[in-house]
Amino acid sequence: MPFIPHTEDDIQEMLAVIGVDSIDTLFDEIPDELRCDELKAIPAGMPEMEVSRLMQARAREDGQPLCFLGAGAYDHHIPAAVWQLTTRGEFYTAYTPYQAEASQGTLQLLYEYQSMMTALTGMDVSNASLYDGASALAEAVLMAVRANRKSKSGRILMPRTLHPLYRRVAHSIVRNQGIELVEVGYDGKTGKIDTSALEQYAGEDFAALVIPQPNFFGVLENVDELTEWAHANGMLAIAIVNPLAMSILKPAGEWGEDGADICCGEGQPMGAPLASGGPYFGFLCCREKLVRQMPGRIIGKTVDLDGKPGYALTLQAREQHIRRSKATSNICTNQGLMVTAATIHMAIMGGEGLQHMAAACHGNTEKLSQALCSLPQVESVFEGPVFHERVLKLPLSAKDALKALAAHNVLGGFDLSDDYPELDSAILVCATELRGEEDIEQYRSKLERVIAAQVQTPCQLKPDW
Amino acid sequence: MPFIPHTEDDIQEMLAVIGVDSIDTLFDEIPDELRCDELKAIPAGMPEMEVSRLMQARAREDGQPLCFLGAGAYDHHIPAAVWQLTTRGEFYTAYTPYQAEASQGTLQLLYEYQSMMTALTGMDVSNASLYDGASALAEAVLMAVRANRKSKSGRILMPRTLHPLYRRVAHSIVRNQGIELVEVGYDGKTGKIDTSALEQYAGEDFAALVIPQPNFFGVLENVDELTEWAHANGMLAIAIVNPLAMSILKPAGEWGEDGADICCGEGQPMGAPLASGGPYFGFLCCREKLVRQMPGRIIGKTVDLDGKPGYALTLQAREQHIRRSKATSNICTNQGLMVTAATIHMAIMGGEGLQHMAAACHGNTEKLSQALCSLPQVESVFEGPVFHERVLKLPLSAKDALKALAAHNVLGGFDLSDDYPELDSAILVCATELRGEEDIEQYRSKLERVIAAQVQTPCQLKPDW
Amino acid sequence: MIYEHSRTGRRATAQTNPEMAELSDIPDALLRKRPAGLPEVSEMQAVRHYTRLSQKNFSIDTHFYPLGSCTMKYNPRACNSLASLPGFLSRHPLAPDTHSQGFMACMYDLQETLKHVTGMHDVSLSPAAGAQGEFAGVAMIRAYHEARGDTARSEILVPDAAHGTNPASAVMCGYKAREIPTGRDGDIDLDALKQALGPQTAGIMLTNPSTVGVFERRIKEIAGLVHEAGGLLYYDGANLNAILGKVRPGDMGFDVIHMNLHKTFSTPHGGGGPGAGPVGVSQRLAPYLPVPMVDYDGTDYVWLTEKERPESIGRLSAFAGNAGVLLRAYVYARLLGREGMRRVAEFSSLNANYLLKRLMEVGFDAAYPERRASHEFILTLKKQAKELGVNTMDFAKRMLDYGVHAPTTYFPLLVPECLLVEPTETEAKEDLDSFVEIMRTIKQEAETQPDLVKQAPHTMPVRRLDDVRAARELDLAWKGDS
Amino acid sequence: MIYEHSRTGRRATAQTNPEMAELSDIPDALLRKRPAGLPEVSEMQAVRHYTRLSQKNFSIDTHFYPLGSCTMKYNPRACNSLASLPGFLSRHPLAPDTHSQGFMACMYDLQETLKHVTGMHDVSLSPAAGAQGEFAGVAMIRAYHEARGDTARSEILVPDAAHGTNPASAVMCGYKAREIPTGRDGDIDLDALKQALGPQTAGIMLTNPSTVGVFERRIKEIAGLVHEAGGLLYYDGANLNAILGKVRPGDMGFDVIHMNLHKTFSTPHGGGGPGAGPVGVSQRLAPYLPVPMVDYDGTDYVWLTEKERPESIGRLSAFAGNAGVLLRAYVYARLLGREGMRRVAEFSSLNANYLLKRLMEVGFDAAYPERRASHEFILTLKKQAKELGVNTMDFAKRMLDYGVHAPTTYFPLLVPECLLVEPTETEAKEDLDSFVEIMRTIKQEAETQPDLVKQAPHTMPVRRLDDVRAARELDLAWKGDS
Ligand SMILES: Cc1ncc(COP(=O)(O)O)c(C=O)c1O
Ligand SMILES: Cc1ncc(COP(=O)(O)O)c(C=O)c1O
Repeated sequence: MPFIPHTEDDIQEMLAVIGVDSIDTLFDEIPDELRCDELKAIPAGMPEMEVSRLMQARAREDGQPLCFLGAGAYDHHIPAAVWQLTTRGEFYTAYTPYQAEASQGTLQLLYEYQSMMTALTGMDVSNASLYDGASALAEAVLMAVRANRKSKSGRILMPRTLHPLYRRVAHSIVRNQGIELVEVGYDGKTGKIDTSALEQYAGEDFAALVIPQPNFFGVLENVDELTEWAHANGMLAIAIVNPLAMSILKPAGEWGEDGADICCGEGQPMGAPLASGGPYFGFLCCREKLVRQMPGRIIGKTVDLDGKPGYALTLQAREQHIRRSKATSNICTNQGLMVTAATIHMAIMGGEGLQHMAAACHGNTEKLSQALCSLPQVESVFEGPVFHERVLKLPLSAKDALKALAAHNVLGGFDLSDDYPELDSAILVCATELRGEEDIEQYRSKLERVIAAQVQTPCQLKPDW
Repeated sequence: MPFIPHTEDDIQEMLAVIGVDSIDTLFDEIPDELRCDELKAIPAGMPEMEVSRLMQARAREDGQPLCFLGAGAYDHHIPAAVWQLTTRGEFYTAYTPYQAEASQGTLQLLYEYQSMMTALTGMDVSNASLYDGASALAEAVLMAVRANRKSKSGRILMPRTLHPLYRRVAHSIVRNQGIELVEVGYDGKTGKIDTSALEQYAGEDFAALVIPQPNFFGVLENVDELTEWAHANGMLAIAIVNPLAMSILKPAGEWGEDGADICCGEGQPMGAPLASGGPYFGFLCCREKLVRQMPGRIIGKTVDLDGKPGYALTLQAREQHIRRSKATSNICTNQGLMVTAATIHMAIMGGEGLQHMAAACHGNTEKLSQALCSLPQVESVFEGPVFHERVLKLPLSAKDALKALAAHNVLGGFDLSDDYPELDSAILVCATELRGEEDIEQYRSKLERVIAAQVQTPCQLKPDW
Repeated sequence: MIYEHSRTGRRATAQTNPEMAELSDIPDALLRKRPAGLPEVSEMQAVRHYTRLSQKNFSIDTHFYPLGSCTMKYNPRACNSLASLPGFLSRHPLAPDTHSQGFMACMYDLQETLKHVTGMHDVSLSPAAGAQGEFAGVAMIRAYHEARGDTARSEILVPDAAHGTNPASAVMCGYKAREIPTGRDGDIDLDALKQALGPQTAGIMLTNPSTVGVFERRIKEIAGLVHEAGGLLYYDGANLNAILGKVRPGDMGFDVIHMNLHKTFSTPHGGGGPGAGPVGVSQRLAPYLPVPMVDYDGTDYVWLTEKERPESIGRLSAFAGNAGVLLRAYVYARLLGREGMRRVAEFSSLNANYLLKRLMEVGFDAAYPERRASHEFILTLKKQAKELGVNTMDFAKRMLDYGVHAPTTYFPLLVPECLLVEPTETEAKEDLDSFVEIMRTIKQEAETQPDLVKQAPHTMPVRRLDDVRAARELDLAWKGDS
Repeated sequence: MIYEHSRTGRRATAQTNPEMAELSDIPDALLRKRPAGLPEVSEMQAVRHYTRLSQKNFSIDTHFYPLGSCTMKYNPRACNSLASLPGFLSRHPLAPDTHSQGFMACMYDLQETLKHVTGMHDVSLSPAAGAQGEFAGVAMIRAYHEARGDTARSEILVPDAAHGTNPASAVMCGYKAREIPTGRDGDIDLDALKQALGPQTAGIMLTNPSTVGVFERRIKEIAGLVHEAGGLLYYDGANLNAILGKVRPGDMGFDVIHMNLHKTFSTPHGGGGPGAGPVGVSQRLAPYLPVPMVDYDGTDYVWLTEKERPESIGRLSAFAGNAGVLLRAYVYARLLGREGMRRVAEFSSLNANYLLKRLMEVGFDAAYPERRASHEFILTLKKQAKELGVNTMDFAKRMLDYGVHAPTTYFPLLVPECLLVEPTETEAKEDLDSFVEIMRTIKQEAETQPDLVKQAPHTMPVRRLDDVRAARELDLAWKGDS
């Protein structure tokens, strides 16, 4: 019996101790009419060997296309040591460190994580993770509404330069509490938040302004001005940032005069493989004075009976298991293992290593953009500096181009036409540090063929790997 | 500087303590004319990211053909837990347990390994590994020559039913000590050791007879008779066995009246991936009275100062680091990590699990043999039972057939024509538990095409994966 | 602390090129002025530090871990290696369907398996954990009422024994959470329930077996009452392990359910997560399921998103939830198959009932002695706390010295001095017996040398920690040597 | 003991089908009568048992491990993952060349790198460890003399400081091993060497830097003398780490060399192995190299076997040696590159010389105080043993309590009460400093409370073990509960 260690003798002895004569009797408090028969629709068990075969075949089926797709999930190098350590049983199979004395490994690691995240973002405190970047944004919004005592409206300014999926997630999560996300447009030339659009809300009651850096178009926002503007108008500034970018860009805690109040984002670039979208982790940092409004686990350093330093869950009175319906959030299980990987990732890369990685992404994306823009009628849509993504306009529909590229086993980027119809035939491309010159040249030449072929024949839809 | 933690400050402080002003000065005892310049022919360093890319490309290049090749290395299922545990740093990066108190993990595991190997082979004692099956055979031969005090000849009877590569290795290793390996032929009908050929040596001075089970042809030898014959003629019986087969076959320790004296073999089927031939490990077991002639590390159970059980290297007076030129062998570093994997493998599979695996190999090979023999002019060469390999005769040259199959991405077996010219056009095939009915059908149909095509066109040589 | 190994200028990894690419096109005002204060250590120092740190943890792979309500059972290693196959790890979440059929097939199969094993009509895999599943479930209840124009319903009922996430999730969905007391026999107080039900009732959140470790026997009656009042029933699947393949929430009358795959489907707990909290619904709630979901059109697997499912409560994560966790659960489901699932319930119940009986024999008090245990049970150490001054926390800490992780303490809140014990089906009888011995020993110690227990643990990397100081003198991040 | 978790009928893994295939065609007489006495445990029990067992080890990943002569440095984790790529793990050793070009390219490149870094003419990768490399090397020396008809040569010279494998390997090749004393300055006693040389001399085996941790300064002179006498020079590459990229054995005049890739090229030691011991030779020995080797014909990589190399000493393992170890070494070589290799020598020497100096400052005696240390050095605790009755073994055991693995003790044999200390280049200055502190502390303890040291260790899973009993009352395998 897979994973069940009971021998026939064990079973008999145990039943005798309990005083019943069959295992089934243990279910005798369950009304008979509720009991189900064998669930024929569920397949029979298979040994590991056969499941391996199945999964290997399926994993192979998806190929390993050359990826220039970013849009919130980035293909980065992860040092081999990261996951060899992260999957050690002691990390992998422990749970939330409720018994601090028997969980100092996880606790200290989380404290180190909090230290690294505050260093990276320039904020005072960090929690120990939320589910992902998008839900972290939703939690940041809820937190801002609670924290901004001067604001009563439950309204938030949410720029369209923010990831469309993030905006949808935030909406799904906060709308039930009657919170309204008011969209702010972008400047068609620069791809940044449209400051005149913003200005129309000056003086109105909003709990916060959300400021992405870089924004969804890859473009760098004028974060100092935006933060100042939010503060001047009685709003909190919620930064939503790429943590890798933070290694080279001005940290959220230093934006404007006083810095952002809350900083959140997607942790995936720090050691999480693409893996179909998860598990990743959301991070959330804030000013010390807001810490009691922060959702999620927080680890504090303290001392034991002998005065020796140790680590423990702290400020638990914010959490659902203590505060129940008055908790700052319902989150319980978080993304601990991903944070374990991220912490080890940051430690191995080092601050300088992350800077190099970030700079390489920036450089490669510029090279990619130049290479593609050398093709006829391909051009960059927004002017000004980006981090590691760029919006390019194509001479054919984005959908057709991306399909045709996929048939050549190249993931060419993100189709912007659904979320930004005004940008029709534009795609968002990304070249991380992993996409070298050869890869870029491959993309360029494939796109050249696709553009050349477009008028002649409809594109081939099946992949060719 | 990859892997070198020194900062510029560290270096300066250290040089100051030493009292030199450059690192180069530390090499000042080396005659100047010997110092070399930059070794231009060696490539410059590459970051992990780039080496990964290179290695991934190379690994992909070799494809993953469908493997019916055995001949000493077998494609078995390995439980996922085995290598996840084996590569834990504490096993992976420790060395020979010279400081027993700080190495109880490795030591106890090795003691468990010795226990499992003696259980499997029916012998009294086991060492903690040798390099591989072939060199273990050479060590067994040397050991037999030392141990058989009645024999002076330094001669060993070595059947041709033994793996030809093993015979070559044994020869390379023992010949320098003037030991002679005398070959004994096989019965063309049964594929077993030719007992009449053997009989001609009855009464002569040989230190030992080597008895393979199964033999290289997959065939099961009459081990009881052979062991009896060896003992009756004053020879030791050296068993060389497949450890997986031992889970279902009569163990070497029970062959004949008194059992084999020495039992060795290749440990690869116990948890080692094919991996181009290594690292695997050789095992060596023997009767207790021969233990002082045994080469290699041996772990003993003992007690500590408080009488608590513990484990330590023992009988070290046999070894090179104590006995130097009088040691039983020169072996020092052995194959510890492979034995770690094997021990965990055996523990997870369990005795019954190994039996099931062994029986599945047997069954699949019989199915394969039937499927292939259903093709015209394909036939099994030897009668009688096998473990998990069989010799089949083909209607075209073995070389051509295997090449053509490889072009279809099937490794069809081992070409016997070089080592056994008398078996021209015969191949040795193997289907482990991993080769299911679909795989067998693929082989059959590919071979059918190959046979059909043979007269028309020369076979295509490039693989088609 | 990793920072203690850090030195300026140390750069002993082989990860990146020694030269850094240009950033000159980015205006200075947008760049960092000082490097972020991250550690600069050698790769070996990092490996050594985190390897040693890991050794300070208790975990399933090292210790018996009977943490009630959390289902700390063996996490098969095959799930990890198969979910980590390069093809799966490198798949971009927005990859086109042509490059996703293998992954989507797994997701589709998993949806189907979860549907069948819970008896629900439809399943969405996207919630990232149980609590997010709860949120999704309650949001669907809300969407359902709203779609019917029934907007007056403002309350979600939760038993006082419920997990804290239940009321917290209700509130996140804009509801008031109203508590229903638990009866003395562990079942819900039916009269109180009847009184609480009304036109303001949006629904009720129940766990069955409940968090007090017994099966709610009158579940059908409860379902009838709630439905009659116009409310819906939410099933908190945290305890699904107890009944997997034996009874199905759908058959009990639940309208919506979440499953904690990190419990019942044995994906690793990872020191706090990630988990996965798929939701299943009855037919009438199906339109509201969170997106994305996977469908099969007879030839290909396809995504169902906001477009195809306009009534959906929407999206809870940017992509498709914790995909890697879902893959692990899928592998587990295939390894077990239908027989294996049923055995999970059978042997987790066998272990719990046996352990409870043995612990009662050595003198511990069950909170509900007259009831069958489900896959877990509650002891109350009220007597020991009163008579010996040794409380549940002391017992828990002392257990660590004996090499077992403590059961859940002080939850559920209604049972004083409680220990919620969940041995799970993957523990062997001899390990349960040794736990009984440990409990017996600690009890003896509490009687003869109470301070030994009250000062415990004695053998951990640290002694008992000062939680009050942790909360009062907040130290939440390393600020450099001070 | 894993056997203590075993129960008849327990079968809690998901590895195999519950039904067993038929064996009815195999005669009974050839079958096992009783099942082999292997453990029957649950998968979780195995995982838990071996996880916990592993935690009882010191290792590089957890502790400073300055085991002299063994080069216990950081083993980059990338080497493990890249050598474990599915394509490499699943390649059958007898796969045709069409399915082997990727693997063979790595082997070829590695041969080339090793040739260049040692200054030899040709390299064969096949020996499985240093000792097998020695065997191959001496066998080649023998083959060379035999090919010239020079069959009277019967002796191999080895310094008294040589590693035990050197004389043992000579004997395995049918030679007598004759010892040459080491001079007081650590270099070989040249007069003794001259006396020993003669027509019976087949060759000499040297390590340089030698096992006493110093560079043999008159190596050119020695090479001249040996060659003049008609002998060849063998280089034991165990200490190559000290000179990598700085001096090359080929340039010193050596005819044949082995390299311990598990030392200098940082493949893991695995609790005792596997290693790899490639051999390099000068042109005149090239024909005798063990097979197989890899060649490149301009388009494809091809194997060189007995057929192409008829004068080869033959084959030392059934296939191509420890391929997986060779792949790891290859990855390491690519990560380091030529600059990195040179840095290995530089920083391992810097660490050794610094540590020696610091230890001398706190009162320890160097065996060769007037010499530069190479990458390792020898302390002699003669004084402590005599004056305090605390010997090297006691110091070594006490170090374990302080969380460092002991250096090599009592080797080389010629230095009384010796500790052979090899810090390696991957340790940071602060870790060397803390080792000095530990040594200073133990010395103080030895002076003030010698029993504390003599009874050490005190904090390990076991106290000092009874080695005599281990050898006398042999217990080499579990025989069931007794
Ligand atoms: C009864 C119960 N409900 C809900 C939850 C919340 O699930 P999660 O932690 O996955 O969010 C838990 C988890 O501990 C639980 O035990
Ligand atoms: C100086 C010296 N020579 C030879 C060897 C033997 O090498 P191996 O253990 O790889 O067989 C060693 C290994 O410890 C050594 O230190």
